[in-house]
Amino acid sequence: MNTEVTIAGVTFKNPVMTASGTFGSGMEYSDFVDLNRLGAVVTKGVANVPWPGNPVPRVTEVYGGMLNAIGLQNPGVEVFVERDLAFLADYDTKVIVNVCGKSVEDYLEVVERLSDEKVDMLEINVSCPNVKEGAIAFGQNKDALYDITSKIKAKAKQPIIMKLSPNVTSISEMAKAAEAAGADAISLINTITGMKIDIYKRQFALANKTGGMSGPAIKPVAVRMVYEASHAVNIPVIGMGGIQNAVDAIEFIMAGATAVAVGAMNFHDPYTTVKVVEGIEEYMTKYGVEEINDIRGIV
Amino acid sequence: MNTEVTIAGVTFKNPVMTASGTFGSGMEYSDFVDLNRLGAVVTKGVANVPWPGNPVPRVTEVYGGMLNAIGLQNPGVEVFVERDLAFLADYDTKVIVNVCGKSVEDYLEVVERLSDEKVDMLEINVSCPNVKEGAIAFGQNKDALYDITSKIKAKAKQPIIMKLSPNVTSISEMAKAAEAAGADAISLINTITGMKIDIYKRQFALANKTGGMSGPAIKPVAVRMVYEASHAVNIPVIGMGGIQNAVDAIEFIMAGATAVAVGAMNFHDPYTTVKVVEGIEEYMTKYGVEEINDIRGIV
Amino acid sequence: MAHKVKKAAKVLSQRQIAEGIFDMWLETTIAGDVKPGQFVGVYPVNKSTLLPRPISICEVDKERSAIRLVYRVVGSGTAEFALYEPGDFIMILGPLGNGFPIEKAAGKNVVVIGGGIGVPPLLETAKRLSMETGDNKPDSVSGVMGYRNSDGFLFDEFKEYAQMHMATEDGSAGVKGNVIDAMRQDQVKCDVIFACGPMPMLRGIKAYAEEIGAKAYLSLEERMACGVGACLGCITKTKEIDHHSKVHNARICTDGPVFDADDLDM
Amino acid sequence: MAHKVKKAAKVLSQRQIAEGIFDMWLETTIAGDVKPGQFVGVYPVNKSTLLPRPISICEVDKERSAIRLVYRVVGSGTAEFALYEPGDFIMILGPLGNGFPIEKAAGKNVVVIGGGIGVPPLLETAKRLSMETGDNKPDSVSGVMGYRNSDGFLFDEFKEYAQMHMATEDGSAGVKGNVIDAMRQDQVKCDVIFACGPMPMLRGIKAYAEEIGAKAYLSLEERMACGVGACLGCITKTKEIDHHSKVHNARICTDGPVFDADDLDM
Ligand SMILES: Cc1cc2nc3c(=O)[nH]c(=O)nc-3n(C[C@H](O)[C@H](O)[C@H](O)COP(=O)(O)OP(=O)(O)OC[C@H]3O[C@@H](n4cnc5c(N)ncnc54)[C@H](O)[C@@H]3O)c2cc1C
Ligand SMILES: Cc1cc2nc3c(=O)[nH]c(=O)nc-3n(C[C@H](O)[C@H](O)[C@H](O)COP(=O)(O)OP(=O)(O)OC[C@H]3O[C@@H](n4cnc5c(N)ncnc54)[C@H](O)[C@@H]3O)c2cc1C
Ligand SMILES: Cc1cc2nc3c(=O)[nH]c(=O)nc-3n(C[C@H](O)[C@H](O)[C@H](O)COP(=O)(O)O)c2cc1C
Ligand SMILES: Cc1cc2nc3c(=O)[nH]c(=O)nc-3n(C[C@H](O)[C@H](O)[C@H](O)COP(=O)(O)O)c2cc1C
Ligand code: FES
Ligand code: FES
Repeated sequence: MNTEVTIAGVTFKNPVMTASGTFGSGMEYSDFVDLNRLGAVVTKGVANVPWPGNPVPRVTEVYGGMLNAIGLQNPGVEVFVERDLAFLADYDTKVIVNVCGKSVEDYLEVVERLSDEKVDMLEINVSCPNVKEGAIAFGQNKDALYDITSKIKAKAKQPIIMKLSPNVTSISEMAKAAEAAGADAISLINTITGMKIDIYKRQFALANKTGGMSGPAIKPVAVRMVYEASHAVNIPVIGMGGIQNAVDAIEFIMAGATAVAVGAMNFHDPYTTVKVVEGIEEYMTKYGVEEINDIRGIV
Repeated sequence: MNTEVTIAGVTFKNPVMTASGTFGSGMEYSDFVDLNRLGAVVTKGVANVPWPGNPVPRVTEVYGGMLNAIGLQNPGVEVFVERDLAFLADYDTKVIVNVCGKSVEDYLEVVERLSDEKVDMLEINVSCPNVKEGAIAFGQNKDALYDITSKIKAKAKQPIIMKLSPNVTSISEMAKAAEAAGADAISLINTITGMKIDIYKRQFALANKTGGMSGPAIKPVAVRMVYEASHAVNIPVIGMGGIQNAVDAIEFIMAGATAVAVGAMNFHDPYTTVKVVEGIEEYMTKYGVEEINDIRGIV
Repeated sequence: MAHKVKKAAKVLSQRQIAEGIFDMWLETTIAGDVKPGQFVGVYPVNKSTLLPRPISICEVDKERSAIRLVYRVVGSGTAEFALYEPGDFIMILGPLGNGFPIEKAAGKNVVVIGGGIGVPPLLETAKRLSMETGDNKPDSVSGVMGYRNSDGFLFDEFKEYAQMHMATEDGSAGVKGNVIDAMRQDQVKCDVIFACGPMPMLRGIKAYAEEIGAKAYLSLEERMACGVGACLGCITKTKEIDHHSKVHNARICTDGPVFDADDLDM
Repeated sequence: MAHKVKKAAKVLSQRQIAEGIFDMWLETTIAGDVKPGQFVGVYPVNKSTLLPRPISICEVDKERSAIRLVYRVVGSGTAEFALYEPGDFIMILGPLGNGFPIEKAAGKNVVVIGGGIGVPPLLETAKRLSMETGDNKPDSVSGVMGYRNSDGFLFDEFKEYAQMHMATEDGSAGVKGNVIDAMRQDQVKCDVIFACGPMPMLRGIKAYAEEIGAKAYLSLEERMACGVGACLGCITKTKEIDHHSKVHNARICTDGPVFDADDLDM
């Protein structure tokens, strides 16, 4: 049985990653999970300088999931390199750094700063719905996406994954724009923009009014988009959105994903990632799947 | 206490409607619900001629909701007028007919046929994700939406509601296009396109591969879109998506909806519509809301 | 037709009767007016699942105002049902569907045929057929049940009402093969068939009925959402333009689940 | 710091101790190494809700390997908790957070101050403070609890460990007013404060502590998702750039819930 997958020349011991922003830099979950068991740790988004994020409340629960409007709070790339990358260096797992910015220059600054660091891939977040400037603006317009992708690709030493927004009319078009601009892979979905109102307080549940929805409730939309995107492009797709267990992970793989990421469900069960790894192995054993790649896109 | 709302000159005794396609023509639920208690019955989509719809399986369950790919099966406008409208004529509730088509001409034919029938409003479905031609194509492109809206408006004797698709980058733009073309109101959201794969059978859960997602899982997206749309236009907005109870209905009203519709939750609890009506009345009494309109868009 | 309701029912008993097959009695006023072959929608408590699960009514006990459900654990809903204990309350929707046209069997040789988890609704059907004749276990009522193996759940209970025959896939009991094999081998007298089971079996029965000139009434299954005819999720293709859809699509939940085989385009 | 785990805990007892306030003991290995002021995340069974509810540990009984939770029913999760019965198993995550720095009170006059549903974590805190002095109900440990009315839940239990004072909003018991009014009126000796309660109360305490030159440690609340410092959902503004975020945002779930009042920008 072989669970290895390869994306842009980087080989992961298994297809299970953490979804950016839901796992800190791995440190916070190392009480629960042996990080060495994971295909990759994908870090929280990091910018060129520290970002304070949005006011609280930043999180609220919804049916089968949650809304967040963290607003990409992060300590800036310097602290990140010294503290978080240093921490991750001790583990036998791949490291994917999620990069955010308000302008193309912001992104480029982070990408350049990380050039010589021990980072396996860069995931470019152009799809965060919770910040006013940058971010999702690049992810909702195919020309802007093409532009930023090609500029980042030109500077990046590591392969780049463009993380796409589901808040678009056609995910295929966005995927194609990223591929055409040179992206090595795409990941999706980021959160879907949602809102919750407290009818007793007569106010928004989140200070930011809207937030990004994640959790099992969004899975059908995510699976559909992974299917559409993986049929639109030839670069690998990393699928995520509501994955709770190995069954969900395999659903994404059968829809066309080369790898998958576990997000909000870490909050429900901090052991989810490792359970997914184990569950995939069990499925492969039980149903005689030799290579995980054999079931990719099988439907 | 006054629960009446008025949309394009039509006054509804309360803001609670049935969502098209989830309540038949009312007949199927009359065992459970006194139709006279409802603000309006919105019928299943009807076309100029009978449509066979999609192959089975057409429905499947997902976390907190379902996917459907009925494909707008309907008996055609003639049978509909003779059977369904005749049935509804006996009730003291408003009748809104949901209209579908493959071409602009199809829609116009239905609209004209209904001109002299006892129909209070027409809801134009340009957002069904489950048919290949027509339908959603009009709902995902603002020029196409403008075009079909203005053509229907020119012919329709009754006020028209354009039913918008959530599968778009900007719901505000679509709402504005509908308003500019003369729509009397808009309703949203129709279902979000989703997919489910059975990993044991290694096949799609629906014969149509994709289906439209509805139920509580989609509510945060729906509330956000109702909020955005109602801030983008001056025509009334009818809100729907995952409404389970009066709390949800009031959430939509506070987000800006003039009326609301109950869809998939009828399948969970056939009494939902009437419970929503009663729950709104209780809330108004308890919190001293005189006019339902007083809390519309209050956040 | 009885008024449909959604209401609480009380679990009276629950036991496992074969590998993965459970037998649960519920106290409910729905029991008052049930036709054999009708079903109920059972709502799981687990809030991630909102749709009712269609389960056939296997038996009715009007005195206790109770219905019996016999079901196979196949997914999250049925797995949850298997955990219910006497005294628990659950929500059910019903009675749903049309049921078998018992009257069509009057004075004829009738055979109830069940396959796998299609067996349960035929128990109440056999009981009513036997009652109609006024006889105890009349000669004119036969039953043929097909199982994977010799577990033969419910089989013995049928013996009270009908002349019984068994088919097993693995040949471990009765006739090795399918229900048609058993019909032929045991030369079961047959003018009218009431059947429920997997699609290939039903197709076989339709062909067999045509061959021997019998009438067959088949109970079909399809994924359901509403269970009351509103969503158009559960259709089956019909030969003629049906009365409701006008497009050869009958709704299994309301126009069925039992159809005259001659009307179906299977 | 104790290793965090998510695991099943067994409900030992459950009772209502005031209008809408419940008191539940859980058997769990988490009890082994808890600091007063720490909390656990309790997962509802209802699958429409997936996030853990943060609930403070009110008391620890190491012998029974048990923790006590005292909670107010305010929404679907806490409403569900109130239905649990002895013998039920529930999932909890913990121990979470830093807890009160008991050591800072050594040799000082310390006051535990609780308001409303902020009262519970101070019970174990008072117990430990009293234990640390080696005395039974030492003079140096006081408690001031604020309630809406005279229900005064848990108040009597504090009397075993501390010199107690009560404030009620409606004046139906103790001092009419808030906890600061009671502090002043009863002239409570105070070098160090450990407090938990609503934000306005905590702001008042911070100001009062500055006024009298005392040190205050405040336990804060915020909406949480992960409870373990990963999601950055639960931040509070700090005066200085904090060690983790570098942007004046400390995480209440891990850097807190207890903060030195001097560090907070409230
Ligand atoms: C008219 C009718 C009568 C039935 N009678 C019985 C019976 O007496 N005993 C029995 O064991 N089973 C019966 N079934 C099948 C039973 O409904 C399914 O096995 C059950 O719904 C599975 O639910 P689950 O949650 O365990 O599985 P899941 O696969 O998790 O179910 C998910 C969803 O699919 C639907 N679904 C799954 N399988 C079927 C199916 N075969 N037919 C229709 N909907 C399905 C469920 O209602 C639910 O919405 C009947 C089905 C129909 C249509
Ligand atoms: C560190 C800490 C300790 C707490 N200790 C106690 C205690 O000992 N006793 C007690 O009764 N309450 C305590 N609370 C508040 C308690 O967490 C909430 O009342 C509870 O989560 C409400 O859940 P619900 O499902 O009933 O309500 P809902 O409103 O339905 O909850 C929905 C969501 O909001 C979150 N939430 C709601 N209110 C709060 C809140 N005030 N703070 C943080 N998250 C919230 C829930 O975790 C959940 O994710 C504490 C909160 C924190 C942060
Ligand atoms: C609290 C939170 C913070 C997140 N932060 C980021 C982020 O910094 N960068 C990013 O690309 N995605 C971020 N995401 C999105 C997730 O990585 C993921 O795409 C999304 O949550 C869907 O997966 P899920 O349903 O499994 O959570 C965040 C999600 C959550 C819930
Ligand atoms: C089974 C089913 C059939 C539907 N058919 C139609 C239709 O014919 N016309 C239409 O405009 N919307 C149709 N819809 C969409 C609903 O009217 C509604 O917009 C959507 O389901 C969201 O609301 P809900 O989450 O409350 O179900 C259908 C939805 C379902 C579940
Ligand atoms: S299940 Fe809805 S029509 Fe049959
Ligand atoms: S709740 Fe996630 S960081 Fe505190």
